[in-house]
Amino acid sequence: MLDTLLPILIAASLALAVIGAWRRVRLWRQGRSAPVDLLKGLAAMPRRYLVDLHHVVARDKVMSNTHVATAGGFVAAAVLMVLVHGLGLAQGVLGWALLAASATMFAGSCFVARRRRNPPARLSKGPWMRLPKSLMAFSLSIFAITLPAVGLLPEDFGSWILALALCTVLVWGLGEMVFGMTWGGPMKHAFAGALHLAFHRRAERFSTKGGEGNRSTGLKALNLDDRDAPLGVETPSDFTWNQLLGFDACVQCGRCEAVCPAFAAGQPLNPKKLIQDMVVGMAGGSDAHYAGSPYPGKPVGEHEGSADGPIVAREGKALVDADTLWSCTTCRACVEECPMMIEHVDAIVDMRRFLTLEHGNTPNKGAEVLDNLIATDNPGGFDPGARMHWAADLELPLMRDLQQAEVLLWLGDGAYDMRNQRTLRSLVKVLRAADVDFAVLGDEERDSGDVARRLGDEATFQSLAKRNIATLSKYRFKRIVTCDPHSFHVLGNEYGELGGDYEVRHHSTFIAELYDAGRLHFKPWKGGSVTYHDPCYLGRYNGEFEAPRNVLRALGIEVAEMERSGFRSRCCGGGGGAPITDIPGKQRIPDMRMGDVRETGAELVAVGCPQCTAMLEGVVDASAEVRDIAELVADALIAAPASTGERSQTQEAQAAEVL
Amino acid sequence: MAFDAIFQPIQIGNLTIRNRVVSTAHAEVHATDGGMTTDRYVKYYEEKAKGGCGLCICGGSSVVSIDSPQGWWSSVNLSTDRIIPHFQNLADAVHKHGGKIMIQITHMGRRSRWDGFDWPTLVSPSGIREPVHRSTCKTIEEEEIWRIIGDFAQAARRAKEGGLDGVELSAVHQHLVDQFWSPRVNKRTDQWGGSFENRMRFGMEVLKAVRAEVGDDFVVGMRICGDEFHPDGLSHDDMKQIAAYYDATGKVDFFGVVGSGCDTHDTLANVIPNMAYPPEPFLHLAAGIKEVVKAPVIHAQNIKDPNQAERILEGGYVDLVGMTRAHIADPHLIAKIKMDQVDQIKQCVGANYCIDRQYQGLDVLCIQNAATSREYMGLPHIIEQTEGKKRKVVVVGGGPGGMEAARVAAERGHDVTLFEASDQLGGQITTAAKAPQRDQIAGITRWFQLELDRLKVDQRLGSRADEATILDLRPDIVVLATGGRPYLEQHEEWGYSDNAEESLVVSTWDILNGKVEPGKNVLIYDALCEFSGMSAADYLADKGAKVEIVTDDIKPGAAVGGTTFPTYYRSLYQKEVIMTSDMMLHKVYREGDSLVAVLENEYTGTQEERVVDQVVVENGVRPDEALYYALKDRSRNKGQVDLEALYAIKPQPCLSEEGDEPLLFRLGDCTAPRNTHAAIYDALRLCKDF
Amino acid sequence: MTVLVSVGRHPVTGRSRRADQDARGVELARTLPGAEIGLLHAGRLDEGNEAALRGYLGMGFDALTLIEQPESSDALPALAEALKAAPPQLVIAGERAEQGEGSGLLPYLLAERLGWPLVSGLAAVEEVSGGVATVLQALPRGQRRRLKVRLPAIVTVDAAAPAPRQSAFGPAQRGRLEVSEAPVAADVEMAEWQFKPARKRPKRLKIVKAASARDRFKAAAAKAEGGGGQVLTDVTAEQGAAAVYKLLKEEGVLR
Amino acid sequence: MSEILRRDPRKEWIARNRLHPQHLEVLAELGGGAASEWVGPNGLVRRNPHVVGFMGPNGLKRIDRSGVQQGAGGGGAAKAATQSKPLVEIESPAFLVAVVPDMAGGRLTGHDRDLLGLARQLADADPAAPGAVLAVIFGEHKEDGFAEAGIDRLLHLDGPDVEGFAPEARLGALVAAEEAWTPRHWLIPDSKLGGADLGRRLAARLGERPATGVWQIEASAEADLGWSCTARGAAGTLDIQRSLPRFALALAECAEPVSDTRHAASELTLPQALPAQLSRIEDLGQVAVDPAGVALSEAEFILSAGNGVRDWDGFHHAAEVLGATEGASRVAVDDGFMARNRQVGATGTWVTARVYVAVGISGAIQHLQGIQSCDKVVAINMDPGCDMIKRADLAVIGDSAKVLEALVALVEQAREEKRNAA
Repeated sequence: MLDTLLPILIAASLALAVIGAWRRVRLWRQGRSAPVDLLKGLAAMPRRYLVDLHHVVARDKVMSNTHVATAGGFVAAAVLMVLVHGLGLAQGVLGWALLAASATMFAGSCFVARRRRNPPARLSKGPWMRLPKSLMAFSLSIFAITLPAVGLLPEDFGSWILALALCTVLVWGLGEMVFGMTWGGPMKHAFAGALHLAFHRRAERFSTKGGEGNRSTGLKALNLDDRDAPLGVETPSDFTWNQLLGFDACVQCGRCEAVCPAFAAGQPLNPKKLIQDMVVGMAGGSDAHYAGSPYPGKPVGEHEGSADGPIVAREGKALVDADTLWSCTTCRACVEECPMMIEHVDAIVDMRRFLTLEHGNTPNKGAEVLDNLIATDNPGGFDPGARMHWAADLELPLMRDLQQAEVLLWLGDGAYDMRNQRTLRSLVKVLRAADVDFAVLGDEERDSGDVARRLGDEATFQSLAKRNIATLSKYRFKRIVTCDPHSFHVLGNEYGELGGDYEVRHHSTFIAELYDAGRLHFKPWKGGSVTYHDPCYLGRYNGEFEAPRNVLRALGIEVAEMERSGFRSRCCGGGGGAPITDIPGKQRIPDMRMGDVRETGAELVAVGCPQCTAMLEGVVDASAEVRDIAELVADALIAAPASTGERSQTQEAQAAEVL
Repeated sequence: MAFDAIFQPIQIGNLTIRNRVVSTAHAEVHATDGGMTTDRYVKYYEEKAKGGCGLCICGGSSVVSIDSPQGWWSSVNLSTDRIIPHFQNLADAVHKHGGKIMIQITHMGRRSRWDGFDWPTLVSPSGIREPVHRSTCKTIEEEEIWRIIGDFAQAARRAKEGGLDGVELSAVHQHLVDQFWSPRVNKRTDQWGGSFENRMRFGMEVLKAVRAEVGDDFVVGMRICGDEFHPDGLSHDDMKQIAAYYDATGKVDFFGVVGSGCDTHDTLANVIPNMAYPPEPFLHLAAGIKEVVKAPVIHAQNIKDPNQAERILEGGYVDLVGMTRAHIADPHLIAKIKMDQVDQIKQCVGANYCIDRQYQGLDVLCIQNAATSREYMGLPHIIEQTEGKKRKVVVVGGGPGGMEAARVAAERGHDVTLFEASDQLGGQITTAAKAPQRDQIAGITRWFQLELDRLKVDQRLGSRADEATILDLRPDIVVLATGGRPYLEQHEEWGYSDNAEESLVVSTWDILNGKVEPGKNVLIYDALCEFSGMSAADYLADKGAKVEIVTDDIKPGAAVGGTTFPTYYRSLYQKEVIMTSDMMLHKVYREGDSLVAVLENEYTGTQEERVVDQVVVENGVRPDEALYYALKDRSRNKGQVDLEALYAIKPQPCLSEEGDEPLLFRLGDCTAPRNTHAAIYDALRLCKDF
Repeated sequence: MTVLVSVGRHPVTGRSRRADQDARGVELARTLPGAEIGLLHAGRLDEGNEAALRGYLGMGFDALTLIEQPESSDALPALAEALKAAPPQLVIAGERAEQGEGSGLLPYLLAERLGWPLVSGLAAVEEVSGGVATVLQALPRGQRRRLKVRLPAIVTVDAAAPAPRQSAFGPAQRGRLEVSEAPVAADVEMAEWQFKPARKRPKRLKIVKAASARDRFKAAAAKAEGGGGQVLTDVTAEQGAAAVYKLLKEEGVLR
Repeated sequence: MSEILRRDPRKEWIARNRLHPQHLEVLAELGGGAASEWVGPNGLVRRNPHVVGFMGPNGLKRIDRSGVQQGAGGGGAAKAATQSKPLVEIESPAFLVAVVPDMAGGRLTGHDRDLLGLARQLADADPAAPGAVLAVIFGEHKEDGFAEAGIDRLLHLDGPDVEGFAPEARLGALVAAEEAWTPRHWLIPDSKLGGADLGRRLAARLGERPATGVWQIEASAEADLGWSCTARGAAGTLDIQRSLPRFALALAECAEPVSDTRHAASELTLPQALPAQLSRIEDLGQVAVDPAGVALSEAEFILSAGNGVRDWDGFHHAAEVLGATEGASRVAVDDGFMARNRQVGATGTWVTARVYVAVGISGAIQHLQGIQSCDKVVAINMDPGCDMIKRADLAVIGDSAKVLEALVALVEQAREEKRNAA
């Protein structure tokens, strides 16, 4: 009986799966077109899955092995099942292989089950709770069904009742694993995920045989010249189809949730829920069935949307509230952590773009900052002619005068901020000590456009960027050095699309290079214990984790690392315009970060970003002093030993003070 | 961006000044060796530049000619090329920190003394005597005029060759240039006097000669008066005319404006307004000058606070503010603004200890900052944390010495407990601040209070420490700064008794602290002639008492400095306080409800009496030594201070010796009664190495 | 209702922008429920002006009526004609222009021509119903006065009115500038005036007019004293409070 | 009192003769009751230096050691010779300069006085044909210094029609004044207190183009009225030089206020009663605002706390009930009771309140400097001798907490009564 039933079942479920897949694809196809090389993507998919995805998954060894066993077992079992039971090719190794595959899968599903016994808060519940049972049902029933096929049990073992029972279990398993894969359900992730990897919007993130992928963190430009082109994302269908596909790939593992600083601070954002809401919107309906942690302070079930309905309502509720989108610090912790390599930040900025460019609804100080950027080219509304006031006594060489220099020192808007001026002065002191041929743009410099872009004001970003690019194109220089990772990121990763390609160095990288080249000499560190805070836009955005640590090491500092450091560093709360939009939460992100610092017992936290400095210094009753790497280096400078040649007198005569 | 106006750079001539804050010219009294700038001089200005000051104009009344003697105030001598290398040191030290430095150059004419150094014949347009220095002079001759004009040009050249950024021609304080300007002193009828143009001629020729010598790319400014406040002197309108006249030449790069003339004791006090004056009292004069000139205008005089400075600059009244005493009190003023530490700025209180020393030919020191002017000795403005072990330090006494000791020890990173018997910090400063016009001196305490709170010093107020409480804390170091108490028992005839009911005399402390009700008809006997007696007199008169203040010294308030006694005199005369000198208090006795004070003339022995209802005696302070002797034998160092180490600003040797018993030091009035600065200096030099 | 809008000038950089008060006027109009709002501008159309005017469109408008006028012409006749042709209930304008003479006369002249009442310096329009508008007028020192004005009326907007909403790029780009023509009246008088950048005028310090040197000196160095005030000693707290209360009442600072 | 000194040589002789039995008696008589010098019981000379000297014929204190001259009232203060300013009367003016002061709070404002100064410049330019300054004021007022402010003629229009915000009624009155006297100049403060509005209405009604934002005038032969003016335009960024028209709206500090002369300030009345007008604008009165939202430097009513405040909750409560903006002395800020941005004084915020209530503030000189331009200062303090009391228009000596509590009770009671009445 099984012989007849099984092929039918398998064929039916496969057929249903195909129909489901078509429906799913239709859902995705609601999105806007996107240029993707489908065949190349499909060809690259296995590698992306096995190498890149697993690279992320493997950060959790147990889960990684579990997934390898379960997923590997399943894929093998499914294929073999079709061969063995669907086409009746049970002879020889195939049957045994199927037994082994289903056994492996079963072993994996036991681990899945164990994980589901007391699941951490980040995991979604609901249908996901039945997944281990479904996995077991599938693997066990396949195993059992295959036993007769390889002859371990008699062909007609048991009664028809047993066979029927087995089939029921198998139907359940097949239903979940095959039908559910395309019709919705936990296993959807496998189907959508595979295609998502194949058609990912940032193919450059993945490694190829030729080498490592890059971090590809720059936002993609909007076409503003086309008056009909939509500005950002209003409805789920305004996303590109592969973005929608990406949302659909989410496994709801909640790793993003676990690392999201806004979520931890009790601000109304949960990246996982956001992705799920996009899925709800794509298919239409309410979020009532969502079974994970809600947005802090926002009960589940009150929001609903459809593919062509607004994501954020002008008034009242729609799919997502605006404050959810404005809570994001764009720190990319979620993206970095996502095993499915979903691009949360792109999506959030896409939606912010619509709110800013179409609704004119950037919250709190957002509108003021953007107006300032438009009118004065800096977010504070300061006189553009006052940009160099801080350096009146430094006699900085101007590009306008020199036309060329080895290094263009990009100052950033920190030039207007007394705290950051100390960092800048330190950096100048260091550059002079190392005899670096540098110059600044002076009053010709404008805000890089970072904040405007993160706040969704692509128009202001592009206006600033284009004018900066025009200015930069007047001069010749080898590289840009800046102490602002945000400028670094924008200049290095986002100006390219607009025609400005530059080699940009964060000052820590540059200082490390100078030190390695023997151009800087330090006296030994005498202070207390030091920790280092990785700025998101330096670390996760640009992969620079080592240079700052190398500089600190050169100073004789042994960094007492925080638990969350490096690529897992916790954001200071200062990115993405978050301090400007200032969405309230239960606590402040910088306070939490200072808590991390306190745990290390460090008396000093070294930073490399004006935003981080400002945020961390803003913590009341902080246990540690906040100092930029440039300041530490400037303090430690000593003249070169006599053998390396004399320092020129003029250097000494320049303002030595950091104030 | 806060303090935008302060931090807006400004162009003076070809020079860019990084901010709008200036340390204006004052006599530092630091140049020695015939007027050469010294290491001390250089370090004094280097500290200001390091602290962020935009422009320093050094060398108040630095002379260009040998008949204007520099020795009285150890000012800088620009009459010889020998000064040039010294200037190079000075310029480098300031430029290194991004600051700019100019020097004031002048010929003081009659405004000096003739009885010393080269015994010069002082010169003046019309040979009229100068009252403040009691100096006489000759009527200057044409040849001398041209010689001095040439000297100005040479002096400017020396400043330029020495790498300084500019010179300021002094045409203020009744120096030779404004002696020619002022009809009060210039009675000439030749081409150098009489008409406006004639009176202007000397200054104009100086300006032309200087400009011709140094060229256009060197800053030449002028410091002028805003209103001489003399009926026969230059009024504000006159000064506007003069400023516009010189400005029109285009040869002046900036004007510094000082409100008030200063050739009488009374007007002199205006020039450096003490704590009795309102903030920026003469700003309207500087603003008036600014209205009529194109060159930037600098104005100092009672601008001490960053908010005040910002308000003035923002208002557009002047282009740069002089915060000169403010920088003496805290050379890191600008740095602290930039570091967002405005509350940590040690703010000048206008005690004028600095300038009143200068007028006696003594080096400029700050009443509340012992590190100022002592940078060259290694006394720090910023106390570094110790790298040695953290100690338990107990300080007893919350007066200036105790507060400084506690502050410095806490900055070193030690665990500090401060005991103060009364319920507030300040010690005698608190008493001093009770007098009319003297409340600002409490600013000294105010800063210490903020700092001690910031440094989390354990302050035990209202708590009189005894031997046991101190030793219970198991201190490593005990610093006693317990001060003293009024010394009224010196002469039995005064009838002092510890029993307040019986005592015939009360102390100025009793009066100022409100312990004793003011009488209706009061005699104050002041043996010291310092602040306390004058303050008590002012206080009592303010409360409506009839007051006579008597001293055996040459005049009441004789020991109060030249810029401070006039404000007392204004107030006391206005309140009809009688000031009697040359009489000592012989005896006090009771007669009915009244008291009779018997006074004896110092020079004849003649006695006379006063019938009053209250006799207040100021006879100085007697150290409070009880606690010291109780602890002395329990201490490792037997309370002894190694004077050689102390005077050399070196650590006390006993600090590096091991032992169980605490170290014991005492400082301030509980050792021997001196003044606020002495107590703070004692504390700083002793505690900076804890 | 109609909002009159003009081209503003940023106080720091001098770049063209929405005029602050006009933009607040638009915001005020937008906050009124159910209001049908038209934007009206009379002036020259060039690139800089267009960008600034589009700033108003970005506040959520499809179109703006622009009566094209050469520079330095008197916009009054053109605006008056336009308003007469299709009279709105309420005309909202800023108090003063940020460029040109900036005399703030235009609304008054319009009101006079149209014979409408005018209320100046509004912080808010609280209600429009039954042909009457209830408005809050901004007074110096942050004070407010409530007024009722019969419609049609012209109101001007103070800087204390709510800040204008953000101008959104999308609608600003898409919105239409509906250019219309009107007779041009040259401003002859203004042609004779001389314009210079404003000279900085510091606020007056103390006026010391005393003729004698001593008095000038005293006036400068004296501390601020009123002198001759009433001092109540030995009074109960209630009596003291009553005296203070009386003064506060007299001065009208209690509300 | 006669200025001629009367002498009694006999008494002077007794006064000189210490041994005369009537010596002390005569001294007492001559010296106004106190002798400056006599012999004590122990034979030592006793001196009372406070009574040395007497008032001489020139009103100056005089000391005659010879004893020849003695006078009444030894050591007394010089005669308070407040010479009143000269009165200028313009009987038949060649023309009128009309000024419409704001009269905020019922008194001439500083701005009003500047305008009156400007008006005098226009009126007094030609001594041969002097003009008169006419001030038109509306509603009840508390001003008693019209004469000193330089006003020759005063038109005071009173009544319910012109009280509060009544631009239409006031405009009617001004038009009537124009018709009655046709002043050569109209000067109106270009101020938010009312002048800016009223002046524009008047000019628009009369169809004359005014100069606005005027801050300077100069005589000019070319101009119709003989004057040119400088006015601010383009949001204060331009200076416009133009001839002075008949109507001018002038800024504060357009001229120095009148200080040397007194004027008649004689009352005028309109020849005809004003016709009743149907107002299209109704004033519903001022509205309570949140004082915390008003900038300290702008605030009209400040309750400021110092060292002497102990009950901080009570203080904050009082500020809330009174509707006052909170200020503080430096000490109160240093001690952490108030925020730094609340600090009043030359080193904090310079305030301009109409009423400044200083609670427990002794009045450091920098604080007094910062409240210089406050109209009315009230001090509540324990120490009757402190400088703030000397500055205050009204001072209450006592426990500030109790006074504030009683004040709060009074205000609440009054509000309750008003509510019940309504």
